[in-house]
Amino acid sequence: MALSVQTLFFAAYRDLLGTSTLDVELPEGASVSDLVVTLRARGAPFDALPEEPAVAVNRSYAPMGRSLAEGDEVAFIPPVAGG
Amino acid sequence: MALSVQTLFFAAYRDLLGTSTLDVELPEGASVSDLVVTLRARGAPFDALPEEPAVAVNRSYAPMGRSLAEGDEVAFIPPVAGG
Amino acid sequence: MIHSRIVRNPIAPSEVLARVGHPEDGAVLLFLGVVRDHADGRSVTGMRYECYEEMAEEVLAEIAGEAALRLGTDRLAVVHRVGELAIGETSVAIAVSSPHRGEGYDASRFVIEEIKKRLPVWKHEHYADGASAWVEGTVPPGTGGA
Amino acid sequence: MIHSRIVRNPIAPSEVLARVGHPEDGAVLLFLGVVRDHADGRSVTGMRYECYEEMAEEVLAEIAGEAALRLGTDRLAVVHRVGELAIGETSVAIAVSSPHRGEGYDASRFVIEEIKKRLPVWKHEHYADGASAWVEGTVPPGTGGA
Repeated sequence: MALSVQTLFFAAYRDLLGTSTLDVELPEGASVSDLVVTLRARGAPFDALPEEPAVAVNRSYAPMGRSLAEGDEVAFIPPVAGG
Repeated sequence: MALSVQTLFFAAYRDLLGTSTLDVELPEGASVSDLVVTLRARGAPFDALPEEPAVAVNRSYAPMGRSLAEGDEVAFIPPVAGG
Repeated sequence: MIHSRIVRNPIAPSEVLARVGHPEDGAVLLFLGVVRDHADGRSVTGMRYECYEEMAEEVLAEIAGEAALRLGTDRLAVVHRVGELAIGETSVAIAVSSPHRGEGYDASRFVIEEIKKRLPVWKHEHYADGASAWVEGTVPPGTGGA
Repeated sequence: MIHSRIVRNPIAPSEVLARVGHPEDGAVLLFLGVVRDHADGRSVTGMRYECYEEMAEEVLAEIAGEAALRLGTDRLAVVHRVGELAIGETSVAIAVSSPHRGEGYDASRFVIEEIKKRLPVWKHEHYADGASAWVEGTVPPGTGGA
Protein backbone atom coordinates (compact mmCIF):
# COMPACT_ATOMS: atom_id res chain seq x y z
CA MET A 1 0.00 0.00 0.00
CA ALA A 2 1.19 3.51 -0.80
CA LEU A 3 -0.22 6.99 -0.49
CA SER A 4 0.17 9.98 -2.69
CA VAL A 5 0.44 13.60 -1.45
CA GLN A 6 0.62 16.87 -3.31
CA THR A 7 3.52 19.04 -2.18
CA LEU A 8 3.61 22.80 -2.70
CA PHE A 9 6.73 24.98 -2.66
CA PHE A 10 6.67 28.72 -2.13
CA ALA A 11 9.04 31.65 -2.45
CA ALA A 12 12.67 30.64 -1.80
CA TYR A 13 11.80 26.91 -1.86
CA ARG A 14 10.12 27.25 -5.24
CA ASP A 15 13.13 29.18 -6.57
CA LEU A 16 15.43 26.48 -5.18
CA LEU A 17 13.55 23.56 -6.76
CA GLY A 18 12.39 25.32 -9.89
CA THR A 19 8.86 24.04 -9.32
CA SER A 20 5.89 25.04 -7.22
CA THR A 21 4.27 21.63 -6.95
CA LEU A 22 5.16 17.94 -7.03
CA ASP A 23 3.20 14.74 -6.40
CA VAL A 24 5.04 12.35 -4.10
CA GLU A 25 4.37 8.65 -3.39
CA LEU A 26 5.01 7.51 0.19
CA PRO A 27 4.55 4.25 2.07
CA GLU A 28 1.35 3.89 4.10
CA GLY A 29 1.73 5.53 7.55
CA ALA A 30 4.36 8.02 6.39
CA SER A 31 4.81 11.25 8.34
CA VAL A 32 5.88 14.75 7.31
CA SER A 33 9.34 13.75 8.44
CA ASP A 34 9.34 10.75 6.07
CA LEU A 35 8.26 13.02 3.22
CA VAL A 36 11.17 15.36 3.89
CA VAL A 37 13.65 12.46 4.02
CA THR A 38 12.24 11.06 0.76
CA LEU A 39 12.56 14.39 -0.99
CA ARG A 40 16.06 15.17 0.28
CA ALA A 41 17.18 11.69 -0.84
CA ARG A 42 16.59 12.75 -4.44
CA GLY A 43 19.83 14.71 -4.25
CA ALA A 44 20.43 18.23 -5.64
CA PRO A 45 18.58 20.53 -5.49
CA PHE A 46 16.22 18.72 -3.08
CA ASP A 47 18.96 18.04 -0.54
CA ALA A 48 19.17 21.80 0.02
CA LEU A 49 15.73 21.74 1.69
CA PRO A 50 16.02 22.02 5.49
CA GLU A 51 15.89 18.78 7.46
CA GLU A 52 13.08 20.24 9.55
CA PRO A 53 11.22 22.72 7.35
CA ALA A 54 7.99 24.37 8.41
CA VAL A 55 5.08 22.70 6.62
CA ALA A 56 1.34 23.07 6.47
CA VAL A 57 -0.83 20.00 5.90
CA ASN A 58 -4.14 20.87 4.28
CA ARG A 59 -3.52 24.56 5.06
CA SER A 60 -2.78 24.14 8.77
CA TYR A 61 0.71 24.26 10.23
CA ALA A 62 1.84 20.80 11.30
CA PRO A 63 4.78 19.32 13.24
CA MET A 64 7.29 16.92 11.68
CA GLY A 65 5.61 13.91 13.27
CA ARG A 66 2.24 14.52 11.66
CA SER A 67 0.95 11.42 9.79
CA LEU A 68 -0.03 11.90 6.19
CA ALA A 69 -3.06 10.54 4.40
CA GLU A 70 -3.91 9.95 0.76
CA GLY A 71 -4.49 13.21 -1.07
CA ASP A 72 -3.04 15.52 1.60
CA GLU A 73 -1.77 18.90 0.44
CA VAL A 74 1.63 19.46 2.05
CA ALA A 75 3.05 22.96 1.67
CA PHE A 76 6.69 23.75 2.39
CA ILE A 77 6.65 27.14 4.11
CA PRO A 78 9.87 29.19 4.11
CA PRO A 79 10.16 31.58 7.06
CA VAL A 80 7.21 33.96 6.61
CA ALA A 81 7.56 37.72 6.15
CA GLY A 82 4.16 39.36 5.83
CA GLY A 83 3.10 42.82 6.98
CA MET B 1 3.08 97.36 48.34
CA ALA B 2 0.55 95.05 46.70
CA LEU B 3 0.32 93.02 43.52
CA SER B 4 -2.58 92.32 41.28
CA VAL B 5 -3.17 89.03 39.47
CA GLN B 6 -5.81 87.99 36.96
CA THR B 7 -7.54 84.76 37.90
CA LEU B 8 -9.34 82.56 35.37
CA PHE B 9 -11.97 79.94 36.17
CA PHE B 10 -12.91 77.12 33.82
CA ALA B 11 -15.63 74.51 33.52
CA ALA B 12 -16.99 73.43 36.93
CA TYR B 13 -15.15 76.27 38.72
CA ARG B 14 -16.67 78.87 36.40
CA ASP B 15 -20.11 77.35 36.93
CA LEU B 16 -19.54 77.39 40.70
CA LEU B 17 -18.47 81.05 40.84
CA GLY B 18 -20.64 82.35 38.02
CA THR B 19 -17.63 84.12 36.50
CA SER B 20 -14.72 83.17 34.32
CA THR B 21 -12.30 85.85 35.46
CA LEU B 22 -11.57 88.03 38.48
CA ASP B 23 -8.78 90.48 39.34
CA VAL B 24 -7.38 89.89 42.82
CA GLU B 25 -5.10 92.12 44.95
CA LEU B 26 -2.54 90.33 47.07
CA PRO B 27 0.28 91.43 49.39
CA GLU B 28 3.78 91.50 47.89
CA GLY B 29 5.40 88.06 47.99
CA ALA B 30 2.08 86.18 47.95
CA SER B 31 2.01 82.60 46.69
CA VAL B 32 -0.65 80.55 44.89
CA SER B 33 -1.56 79.21 48.31
CA ASP B 34 -2.15 82.74 49.61
CA LEU B 35 -4.35 83.50 46.63
CA VAL B 36 -6.49 80.45 47.34
CA VAL B 37 -6.82 81.36 51.04
CA THR B 38 -7.79 84.93 50.09
CA LEU B 39 -10.44 83.75 47.64
CA ARG B 40 -11.91 81.12 49.96
CA ALA B 41 -12.13 83.74 52.74
CA ARG B 42 -14.72 85.59 50.67
CA GLY B 43 -17.25 82.98 51.74
CA ALA B 44 -19.87 81.33 49.51
CA PRO B 45 -19.51 80.38 46.73
CA PHE B 46 -15.71 80.88 46.89
CA ASP B 47 -15.29 78.67 49.95
CA ALA B 48 -16.39 75.73 47.78
CA LEU B 49 -13.12 75.95 45.83
CA PRO B 50 -10.70 73.18 46.86
CA GLU B 51 -8.03 74.09 49.43
CA GLU B 52 -5.39 72.80 47.01
CA PRO B 53 -6.73 73.28 43.51
CA ALA B 54 -4.64 72.67 40.40
CA VAL B 55 -3.54 76.02 38.96
CA ALA B 56 -1.55 77.24 36.02
CA VAL B 57 0.47 80.44 36.32
CA ASN B 58 0.99 82.13 32.98
CA ARG B 59 -0.16 78.95 31.23
CA SER B 60 2.16 76.54 33.01
CA TYR B 61 1.08 74.22 35.79
CA ALA B 62 2.41 75.42 39.13
CA PRO B 63 2.57 74.06 42.68
CA MET B 64 0.82 75.73 45.62
CA GLY B 65 4.07 77.33 46.83
CA ARG B 66 4.73 79.20 43.61
CA SER B 67 5.29 82.94 44.22
CA LEU B 68 3.16 85.34 42.25
CA ALA B 69 4.21 88.54 40.48
CA GLU B 70 2.35 91.62 39.31
CA GLY B 71 0.20 90.84 36.29
CA ASP B 72 0.37 87.05 36.55
CA GLU B 73 -2.44 85.08 34.94
CA VAL B 74 -3.55 82.42 37.40
CA ALA B 75 -5.95 79.82 36.02
CA PHE B 76 -7.91 77.47 38.28
CA ILE B 77 -7.90 74.13 36.51
CA PRO B 78 -10.58 71.58 37.46
CA PRO B 79 -9.52 67.96 36.89
CA VAL B 80 -8.96 67.76 33.13
CA ALA B 81 -10.85 65.44 30.80
CA GLY B 82 -9.64 65.82 27.24
CA GLY B 83 -9.42 63.20 24.53
CA MET C 1 6.80 68.54 10.48
CA ILE C 2 5.16 68.17 13.90
CA HIS C 3 1.63 69.54 13.79
CA SER C 4 -0.57 70.21 16.84
CA ARG C 5 -3.72 72.25 16.91
CA ILE C 6 -6.90 72.93 18.90
CA VAL C 7 -9.77 73.32 16.42
CA ARG C 8 -13.47 74.17 16.52
CA ASN C 9 -14.50 72.70 13.15
CA PRO C 10 -15.02 68.99 12.45
CA ILE C 11 -11.84 66.93 12.15
CA ALA C 12 -11.23 65.18 8.82
CA PRO C 13 -9.21 62.06 9.73
CA SER C 14 -7.83 61.74 6.20
CA GLU C 15 -6.36 65.25 6.41
CA VAL C 16 -4.62 64.46 9.69
CA LEU C 17 -3.35 61.18 8.22
CA ALA C 18 -2.04 63.03 5.15
CA ARG C 19 0.27 65.09 7.40
CA VAL C 20 2.46 62.08 8.11
CA GLY C 21 4.28 59.53 5.96
CA HIS C 22 7.74 59.48 4.42
CA PRO C 23 9.64 57.11 2.08
CA GLU C 24 11.64 55.95 5.14
CA ASP C 25 8.54 55.02 7.11
CA GLY C 26 7.13 51.49 7.21
CA ALA C 27 4.44 52.09 9.83
CA VAL C 28 1.62 54.62 9.99
CA LEU C 29 -0.85 54.81 12.86
CA LEU C 30 -4.01 56.88 13.17
CA PHE C 31 -5.90 57.09 16.46
CA LEU C 32 -9.34 58.68 16.65
CA GLY C 33 -11.12 59.53 19.88
CA VAL C 34 -14.83 59.54 19.19
CA VAL C 35 -17.84 60.69 21.24
CA ARG C 36 -19.65 57.56 22.35
CA ASP C 37 -23.26 57.07 23.28
CA HIS C 38 -22.77 55.95 26.87
CA ALA C 39 -20.70 56.67 29.96
CA ASP C 40 -20.75 54.77 33.22
CA GLY C 41 -23.95 53.08 32.18
CA ARG C 42 -25.77 56.33 31.31
CA SER C 43 -27.02 57.04 27.82
CA VAL C 44 -25.19 60.05 26.36
CA THR C 45 -26.64 62.22 23.57
CA GLY C 46 -23.76 64.65 23.05
CA MET C 47 -20.77 66.38 24.54
CA ARG C 48 -19.50 69.92 24.88
CA TYR C 49 -15.73 70.30 25.03
CA GLU C 50 -14.37 73.41 26.64
CA CYS C 51 -10.72 74.40 26.89
CA TYR C 52 -8.27 76.99 28.16
CA GLU C 53 -7.33 77.66 24.60
CA GLU C 54 -4.03 79.53 24.80
CA MET C 55 -2.62 77.09 27.35
CA ALA C 56 -4.09 74.05 25.60
CA GLU C 57 -2.25 74.98 22.39
CA GLU C 58 1.01 75.19 24.34
CA VAL C 59 0.47 71.93 26.25
CA LEU C 60 -0.55 70.06 23.09
CA ALA C 61 2.59 71.28 21.30
CA GLU C 62 4.66 70.16 24.30
CA ILE C 63 3.06 66.69 24.29
CA ALA C 64 3.62 66.41 20.54
CA GLY C 65 7.29 67.34 20.94
CA GLU C 66 7.84 64.77 23.68
CA ALA C 67 6.05 62.12 21.61
CA ALA C 68 8.22 62.88 18.57
CA LEU C 69 11.32 62.06 20.62
CA ARG C 70 9.84 58.64 21.34
CA LEU C 71 8.78 58.25 17.73
CA GLY C 72 12.19 59.16 16.38
CA THR C 73 10.67 61.21 13.54
CA ASP C 74 8.85 64.53 13.21
CA ARG C 75 5.97 62.86 11.32
CA LEU C 76 3.37 63.45 14.03
CA ALA C 77 0.08 65.32 13.85
CA VAL C 78 -2.42 65.78 16.66
CA VAL C 79 -5.64 67.75 16.49
CA HIS C 80 -8.10 68.19 19.37
CA ARG C 81 -11.55 69.61 18.74
CA VAL C 82 -13.56 71.71 21.19
CA GLY C 83 -17.15 72.95 21.11
CA GLU C 84 -20.38 70.99 20.79
CA LEU C 85 -19.89 67.44 19.42
CA ALA C 86 -22.44 64.82 18.41
CA ILE C 87 -22.18 61.05 19.00
CA GLY C 88 -19.71 59.54 16.54
CA GLU C 89 -17.86 62.80 15.93
CA THR C 90 -14.09 62.81 16.32
CA SER C 91 -12.80 64.75 19.31
CA VAL C 92 -9.12 63.95 18.82
CA ALA C 93 -7.03 62.59 15.95
CA ILE C 94 -3.41 61.47 16.27
CA ALA C 95 -1.36 60.40 13.26
CA VAL C 96 2.24 59.20 13.40
CA SER C 97 4.63 57.52 11.01
CA SER C 98 8.04 55.97 11.58
CA PRO C 99 10.43 53.42 10.08
CA HIS C 100 9.32 50.73 12.57
CA ARG C 101 5.95 50.03 14.18
CA GLY C 102 7.05 49.73 17.82
CA GLU C 103 7.87 53.42 18.08
CA GLY C 104 4.63 54.31 16.30
CA TYR C 105 2.38 52.44 18.72
CA ASP C 106 4.33 53.80 21.66
CA ALA C 107 4.24 57.44 20.53
CA SER C 108 0.57 57.32 19.53
CA ARG C 109 -0.42 55.88 22.90
CA PHE C 110 1.78 58.41 24.71
CA VAL C 111 -0.02 61.34 23.05
CA ILE C 112 -3.52 60.22 24.03
CA GLU C 113 -2.49 59.29 27.59
CA GLU C 114 -0.77 62.65 28.13
CA ILE C 115 -3.73 64.52 26.67
CA LYS C 116 -5.91 62.88 29.29
CA LYS C 117 -3.44 63.70 32.07
CA ARG C 118 -2.63 67.31 31.35
CA LEU C 119 -4.40 69.00 28.45
CA PRO C 120 -6.64 71.74 29.95
CA VAL C 121 -9.84 70.51 28.34
CA TRP C 122 -13.14 69.64 30.02
CA LYS C 123 -16.17 67.73 28.81
CA HIS C 124 -19.76 68.47 29.64
CA GLU C 125 -21.88 65.40 28.93
CA HIS C 126 -25.51 65.63 27.89
CA TYR C 127 -27.61 62.66 28.99
CA ALA C 128 -30.68 61.14 27.41
CA ASP C 129 -32.78 62.13 30.46
CA GLY C 130 -32.05 65.82 29.82
CA ALA C 131 -29.47 66.19 32.59
CA SER C 132 -25.86 67.15 31.95
CA ALA C 133 -22.65 67.14 33.97
CA TRP C 134 -18.93 67.76 33.84
CA VAL C 135 -17.04 64.54 33.26
CA GLU C 136 -14.89 63.56 36.22
CA GLY C 137 -11.28 64.22 35.28
CA THR C 138 -7.65 63.89 36.29
CA VAL C 139 -5.60 66.31 38.40
CA PRO C 140 -2.63 67.40 36.25
CA PRO C 141 0.79 66.44 37.70
CA GLY C 142 2.80 69.13 39.46
CA THR C 143 -0.22 71.02 40.76
CA GLY C 144 -2.23 71.52 43.96
CA GLY C 145 -1.60 69.02 46.72
CA ALA C 146 -0.01 66.56 44.28
CA MET D 1 -18.59 42.46 11.29
CA ILE D 2 -15.07 41.08 11.26
CA HIS D 3 -13.50 41.54 7.84
CA SER D 4 -10.26 39.91 6.65
CA ARG D 5 -9.05 39.64 3.10
CA ILE D 6 -6.00 39.06 0.91
CA VAL D 7 -6.16 41.48 -2.03
CA ARG D 8 -4.19 42.20 -5.21
CA ASN D 9 -5.41 45.75 -5.86
CA PRO D 10 -4.23 48.87 -4.00
CA ILE D 11 -5.60 49.26 -0.48
CA ALA D 12 -7.69 52.38 0.21
CA PRO D 13 -7.11 53.11 3.93
CA SER D 14 -10.33 55.13 4.18
CA GLU D 15 -12.35 52.13 3.00
CA VAL D 16 -10.79 49.87 5.62
CA LEU D 17 -11.41 52.54 8.26
CA ALA D 18 -15.03 52.84 7.17
CA ARG D 19 -15.59 49.16 8.06
CA VAL D 20 -15.30 49.88 11.78
CA GLY D 21 -16.99 52.30 14.17
CA HIS D 22 -20.15 52.06 16.25
CA PRO D 23 -22.08 54.46 18.50
CA GLU D 24 -20.70 52.51 21.50
CA ASP D 25 -17.08 52.99 20.44
CA GLY D 26 -14.87 55.77 21.78
CA ALA D 27 -11.62 54.67 20.16
CA VAL D 28 -10.74 53.92 16.55
CA LEU D 29 -7.29 52.81 15.43
CA LEU D 30 -5.92 52.40 11.93
CA PHE D 31 -2.53 50.81 11.32
CA LEU D 32 -0.91 50.89 7.89
CA GLY D 33 2.14 48.88 6.93
CA VAL D 34 3.89 50.68 4.08
CA VAL D 35 6.73 49.66 1.75
CA ARG D 36 9.76 51.67 2.80
CA ASP D 37 12.78 52.70 0.80
CA HIS D 38 15.43 50.92 2.83
CA ALA D 39 16.11 47.65 4.65
CA ASP D 40 19.16 46.80 6.72
CA GLY D 41 20.98 49.78 5.26
CA ARG D 42 20.25 48.88 1.62
CA SER D 43 18.28 51.13 -0.66
CA VAL D 44 15.02 49.43 -1.71
CA THR D 45 13.12 50.33 -4.88
CA GLY D 46 10.12 48.02 -4.57
CA MET D 47 8.75 44.80 -3.19
CA ARG D 48 6.93 41.76 -4.50
CA TYR D 49 4.62 40.04 -2.03
CA GLU D 50 3.81 36.41 -2.66
CA CYS D 51 1.43 34.25 -0.63
CA TYR D 52 -0.10 30.81 -0.23
CA GLU D 53 -3.44 32.35 -0.96
CA GLU D 54 -5.97 29.77 0.22
CA MET D 55 -4.11 29.22 3.48
CA ALA D 56 -3.35 32.93 3.97
CA GLU D 57 -7.07 33.72 3.80
CA GLU D 58 -7.72 31.12 6.51
CA VAL D 59 -4.86 32.23 8.76
CA LEU D 60 -5.79 35.90 8.41
CA ALA D 61 -9.40 35.13 9.38
CA GLU D 62 -8.11 33.15 12.37
CA ILE D 63 -5.87 36.04 13.49
CA ALA D 64 -8.77 38.47 13.08
CA GLY D 65 -11.03 36.25 15.18
CA GLU D 66 -8.48 35.97 17.99
CA ALA D 67 -7.90 39.73 17.89
CA ALA D 68 -11.63 40.42 18.11
CA LEU D 69 -11.74 38.49 21.40
CA ARG D 70 -9.08 40.84 22.76
CA LEU D 71 -10.86 43.83 21.29
CA GLY D 72 -14.21 42.87 22.80
CA THR D 73 -16.07 43.90 19.63
CA ASP D 74 -16.42 42.60 16.08
CA ARG D 75 -15.41 45.99 14.62
CA LEU D 76 -12.16 44.78 13.11
CA ALA D 77 -10.98 44.86 9.50
CA VAL D 78 -7.65 43.63 8.17
CA VAL D 79 -6.56 43.61 4.54
CA HIS D 80 -3.21 42.34 3.27
CA ARG D 81 -2.09 43.07 -0.26
CA VAL D 82 0.08 40.81 -2.42
CA GLY D 83 1.74 41.35 -5.79
CA GLU D 84 4.16 44.05 -6.90
CA LEU D 85 4.21 47.10 -4.59
CA ALA D 86 5.98 50.44 -4.96
CA ILE D 87 7.63 52.46 -2.18
CA GLY D 88 4.96 54.18 -0.08
CA GLU D 89 2.22 51.74 -1.04
CA THR D 90 0.21 50.11 1.73
CA SER D 91 0.85 46.38 2.18
CA VAL D 92 -1.42 45.89 5.17
CA ALA D 93 -4.21 47.90 6.79
CA ILE D 94 -5.75 47.11 10.17
CA ALA D 95 -8.73 49.04 11.53
CA VAL D 96 -10.36 48.41 14.91
CA SER D 97 -12.90 50.21 17.08
CA SER D 98 -13.96 49.62 20.65
CA PRO D 99 -15.52 51.42 23.61
CA HIS D 100 -12.10 51.97 25.23
CA ARG D 101 -8.68 52.63 23.73
CA GLY D 102 -6.65 50.06 25.66
CA GLU D 103 -8.31 47.14 23.92
CA GLY D 104 -7.95 48.89 20.56
CA TYR D 105 -4.19 49.38 20.83
CA ASP D 106 -3.77 45.84 22.11
CA ALA D 107 -5.86 44.20 19.37
CA SER D 108 -4.31 46.28 16.57
CA ARG D 109 -0.80 45.39 17.68
CA PHE D 110 -1.77 41.72 18.07
CA VAL D 111 -2.95 41.53 14.47
CA ILE D 112 0.27 42.91 12.97
CA GLU D 113 2.52 40.82 15.25
CA GLU D 114 0.63 37.61 14.43
CA ILE D 115 0.70 38.41 10.71
CA LYS D 116 4.47 38.58 10.93
CA LYS D 117 4.66 35.33 12.88
CA ARG D 118 2.34 33.10 10.92
CA LEU D 119 0.73 34.52 7.79
CA PRO D 120 2.11 32.53 4.83
CA VAL D 121 3.37 35.58 2.91
CA TRP D 122 6.85 36.26 1.58
CA LYS D 123 8.52 39.43 0.34
CA HIS D 124 10.99 39.72 -2.48
CA GLU D 125 12.89 42.98 -2.15
CA HIS D 126 14.25 44.82 -5.16
CA TYR D 127 17.39 46.84 -4.43
CA ALA D 128 18.68 50.02 -6.05
CA ASP D 129 21.74 48.11 -7.38
CA GLY D 130 19.49 45.81 -9.42
CA ALA D 131 19.76 42.82 -7.08
CA SER D 132 16.78 41.30 -5.33
CA ALA D 133 16.30 38.82 -2.50
CA TRP D 134 13.73 37.13 -0.30
CA VAL D 135 13.37 38.95 2.99
CA GLU D 136 14.51 36.89 5.95
CA GLY D 137 11.45 35.75 7.83
CA THR D 138 10.11 33.99 10.87
CA VAL D 139 9.49 30.26 11.32
CA PRO D 140 5.78 29.84 12.16
CA PRO D 141 5.11 28.30 15.60
CA GLY D 142 4.16 24.62 15.75
CA THR D 143 6.19 23.60 12.71
CA GLY D 144 9.48 21.93 11.79
CA GLY D 145 11.97 21.51 14.60
CA ALA D 146 10.20 24.15 16.71
